[in-house]
Amino acid sequence: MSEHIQAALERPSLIAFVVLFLCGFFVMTTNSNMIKKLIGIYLLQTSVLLLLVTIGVKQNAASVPILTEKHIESPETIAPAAYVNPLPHVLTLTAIVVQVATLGVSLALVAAIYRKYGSLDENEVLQRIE
Amino acid sequence: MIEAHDSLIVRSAGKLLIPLSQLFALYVLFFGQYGPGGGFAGGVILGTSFLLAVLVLGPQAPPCRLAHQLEHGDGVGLMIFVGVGGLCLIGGGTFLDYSNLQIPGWNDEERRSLGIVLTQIGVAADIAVTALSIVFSLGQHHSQEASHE
Amino acid sequence: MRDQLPVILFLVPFATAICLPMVGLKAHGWCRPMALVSLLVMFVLAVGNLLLVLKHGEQSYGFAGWSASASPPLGIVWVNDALASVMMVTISFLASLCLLYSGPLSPATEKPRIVPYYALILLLVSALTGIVFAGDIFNVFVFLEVAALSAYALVALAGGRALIAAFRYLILGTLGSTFYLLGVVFFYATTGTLNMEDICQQFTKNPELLHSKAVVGGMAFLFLGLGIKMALFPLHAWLPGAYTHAPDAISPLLAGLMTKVALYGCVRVLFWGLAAGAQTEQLPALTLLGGLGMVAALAGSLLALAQQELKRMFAYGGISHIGLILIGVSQANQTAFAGSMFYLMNDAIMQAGLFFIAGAAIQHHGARTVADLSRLRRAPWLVTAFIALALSMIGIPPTGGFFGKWHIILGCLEAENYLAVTAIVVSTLLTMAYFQRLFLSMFGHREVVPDSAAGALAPSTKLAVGLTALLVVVLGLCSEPLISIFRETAAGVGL
Amino acid sequence: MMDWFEIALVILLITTAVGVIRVKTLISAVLILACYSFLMAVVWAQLGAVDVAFVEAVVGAGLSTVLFLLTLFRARAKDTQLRRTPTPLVALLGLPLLGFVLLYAIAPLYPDGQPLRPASTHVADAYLQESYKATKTPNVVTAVLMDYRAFDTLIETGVIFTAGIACALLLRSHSE
Repeated sequence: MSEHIQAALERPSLIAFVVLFLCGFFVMTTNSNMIKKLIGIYLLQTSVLLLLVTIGVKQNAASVPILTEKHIESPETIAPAAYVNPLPHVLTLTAIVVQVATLGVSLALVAAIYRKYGSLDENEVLQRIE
Repeated sequence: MIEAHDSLIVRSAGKLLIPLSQLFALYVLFFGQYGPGGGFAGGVILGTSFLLAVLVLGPQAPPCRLAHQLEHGDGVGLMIFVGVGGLCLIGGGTFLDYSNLQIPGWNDEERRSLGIVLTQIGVAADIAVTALSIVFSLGQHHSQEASHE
Repeated sequence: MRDQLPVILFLVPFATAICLPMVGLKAHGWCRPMALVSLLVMFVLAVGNLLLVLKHGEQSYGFAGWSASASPPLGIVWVNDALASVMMVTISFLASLCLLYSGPLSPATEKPRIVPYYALILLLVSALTGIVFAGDIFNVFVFLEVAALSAYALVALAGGRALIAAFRYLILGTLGSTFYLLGVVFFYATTGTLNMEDICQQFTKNPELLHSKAVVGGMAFLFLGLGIKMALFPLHAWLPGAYTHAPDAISPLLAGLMTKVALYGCVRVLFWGLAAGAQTEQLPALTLLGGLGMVAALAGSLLALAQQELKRMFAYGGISHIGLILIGVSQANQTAFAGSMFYLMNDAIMQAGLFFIAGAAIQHHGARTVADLSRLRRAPWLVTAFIALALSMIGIPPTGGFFGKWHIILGCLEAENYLAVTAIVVSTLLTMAYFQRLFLSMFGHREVVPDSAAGALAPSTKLAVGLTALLVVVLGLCSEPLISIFRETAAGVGL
Repeated sequence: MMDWFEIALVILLITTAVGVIRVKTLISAVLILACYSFLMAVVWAQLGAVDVAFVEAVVGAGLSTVLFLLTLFRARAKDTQLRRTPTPLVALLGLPLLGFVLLYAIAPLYPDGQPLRPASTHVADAYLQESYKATKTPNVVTAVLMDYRAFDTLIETGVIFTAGIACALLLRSHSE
């Protein structure tokens, strides 16, 4: 058991991913307030992105994926271990902007629902429909 | 629409901050090739600087009127992006293959780096306009609520 | 030009959608014809693409100049094979038909709504094109997101109850997308690449990777996400509300295409990405999917039996057919695969046709529930089309539905999976039961209440309804060439 | 080698997430979420993802908080109070199962576990080594984002365009 904890402390953001994922899922399923559900989805998506970037982290202090002057003159001497893996960053950039776009549409939908039914709570709105 | 802020401090600080943040947005956009930043971040900073203008300076100020005209230019950023991608088709290359841009005298690397800069401008334009348009849609809805409250 | 065809197919609706806001500022009238022309051009190109692919065989298209066949494929790759081009023909045909059908009853009447309405429909169609061709699992995620966002807004257009249905659709859809992204992350962590073909090579190179915990977890999340997107039975809660309350012009488009393309994406990841065809004994996932398919087939038709509203009943019918197709896909042999792909194509057309009829019934005769279906008796055009589609939904010989189901049953017998055969037969009986209920209320003894609203059907509605009914029968008659195309694709993927 | 700075950041992150759940009014929940996003930006930067940290801070914390507050400013005060709702069965049943599957799936991702390192060796090395030769941009993330996977970014901009159009469709029913 102790080597599990040792491994967990070795890479804390993986544990953070699990905790944040469960927090987001909990918020989404237990709250009937629509804005709170959107906050839950926001937490959920951010935690998945945290896992995505943590996978790209390399062991020995690999630096930011921007090539240094030395490597620019002689591109063939670039050792991949010197830099962090850039691909998860690309995917995370795309996913963050998708996340905000979805948030924009859902907030517009919540605003339309609030304007028509005057409540942010899903159960209340359902009662007002009947 | 969202009304102007009445306190003097906020308005004068806004007047100072808006050109600064727009300049910073352009810097981030074009520095994206050599350091952190790029189309996404630069576009949002540009969009929020116009939003600050609308919030702080009130509807008559020039940046605010510009923001309203910008709001209708929905597809411009994507047109730039698809245009650059489409131009690469002409030389017989695949879609978005910048090394196929028919620029005489440039080798493949320079064409690709030019392609990257152009597409970043497209992305930044699209995000800035969409951020403004979403905020105005939400904001416009806000004024109706106030009107018939 | 020939090998640029997939991108041009994608660009036609996408570029039109981009130009619409600019055009719409000045000339609102131009939006609808522009959208219709772009979809018809897309349909013609799709047919051309199908003929070219049948002649020259499969072709993969590498974007941004990075060759698709490099050892680690660096760029994004599209795969343009027979299955994808047949799906493309179906999607572009149904999309243009839906746009034609939605002319008279389009909900976007106010000026500021016309541009976004047509732009979103075109974006939805171009996103579905992206999923059909995609060879890169992260690319499928981004396309799913575009399709989902436009679907939420289009469903919410009808206002009132549709807003709540759209919000529930949005919450579950975003949850599905996030689970799909989590699956992609795990696959990337274990194989190091995002290209489906490359993942397939990694898994065939060292098969024990398939048993590593990360891949099993990744598969679970990926198929959970896609399960929500294709409304597989336990995860289908969003679909009935969304399709029933969606505007009548949009329901056929969503019902015909959204869940079917999500199922298509699931098949592509399963057989092209995980090489499930080649090493079936190692993948218990197929048997699990088969089980879920059986449950969905039975529960869908059972729930459809209990419905009062017409559109809700057809929505549950769609859910049961998704289960049926999943049974066929998970038998992992050529006949079942070919049958299920043929059935997928047919089901898209059937669902769109049924929602055309439901929309026309509501618009022209106010016939919303099963009880007041007798009003349709004075619309012979709707009734004949309804009978043809009903035959195909149940699976009676001359129609395409029968041949699809027949090949799936043959495949199940080939795989000695008798439980699946009984599930299919029982779900067929249940489908027959709820259609019998519909026929009873339509031709039953109730006298026809004369209502004045029964205006003549618009020509475009007649065309849409008639064409789908006719096509279902024609597909049934000439099902042999299509089935052989799907058999070759199945053979190609190692089934 | 345990990086205490990273552990401290992660603990802070989880406390803000729990804070967002426990807080009673919506507006404070949104503001704590903004603080959560800024902390997430610091975590990205600490993990070496500078581009992502930049975008997260600007887009994640800046824009989404503006959108949340715009939606909330129109709600009357009584609507932004939150009532404690009983936890439904889905949460009680789903959470432990989901937590187990998550822990089960991330077990092999630990560096010292089985040699599961292909994530950073297969395609990523090719990007690092060849991206400068091909595109002359030192920032490898921008090179991959805008050139190798340019089609992803095009569809990504398409998502933003769709969001803008969808909001216009949903909210602008009356002619301006």
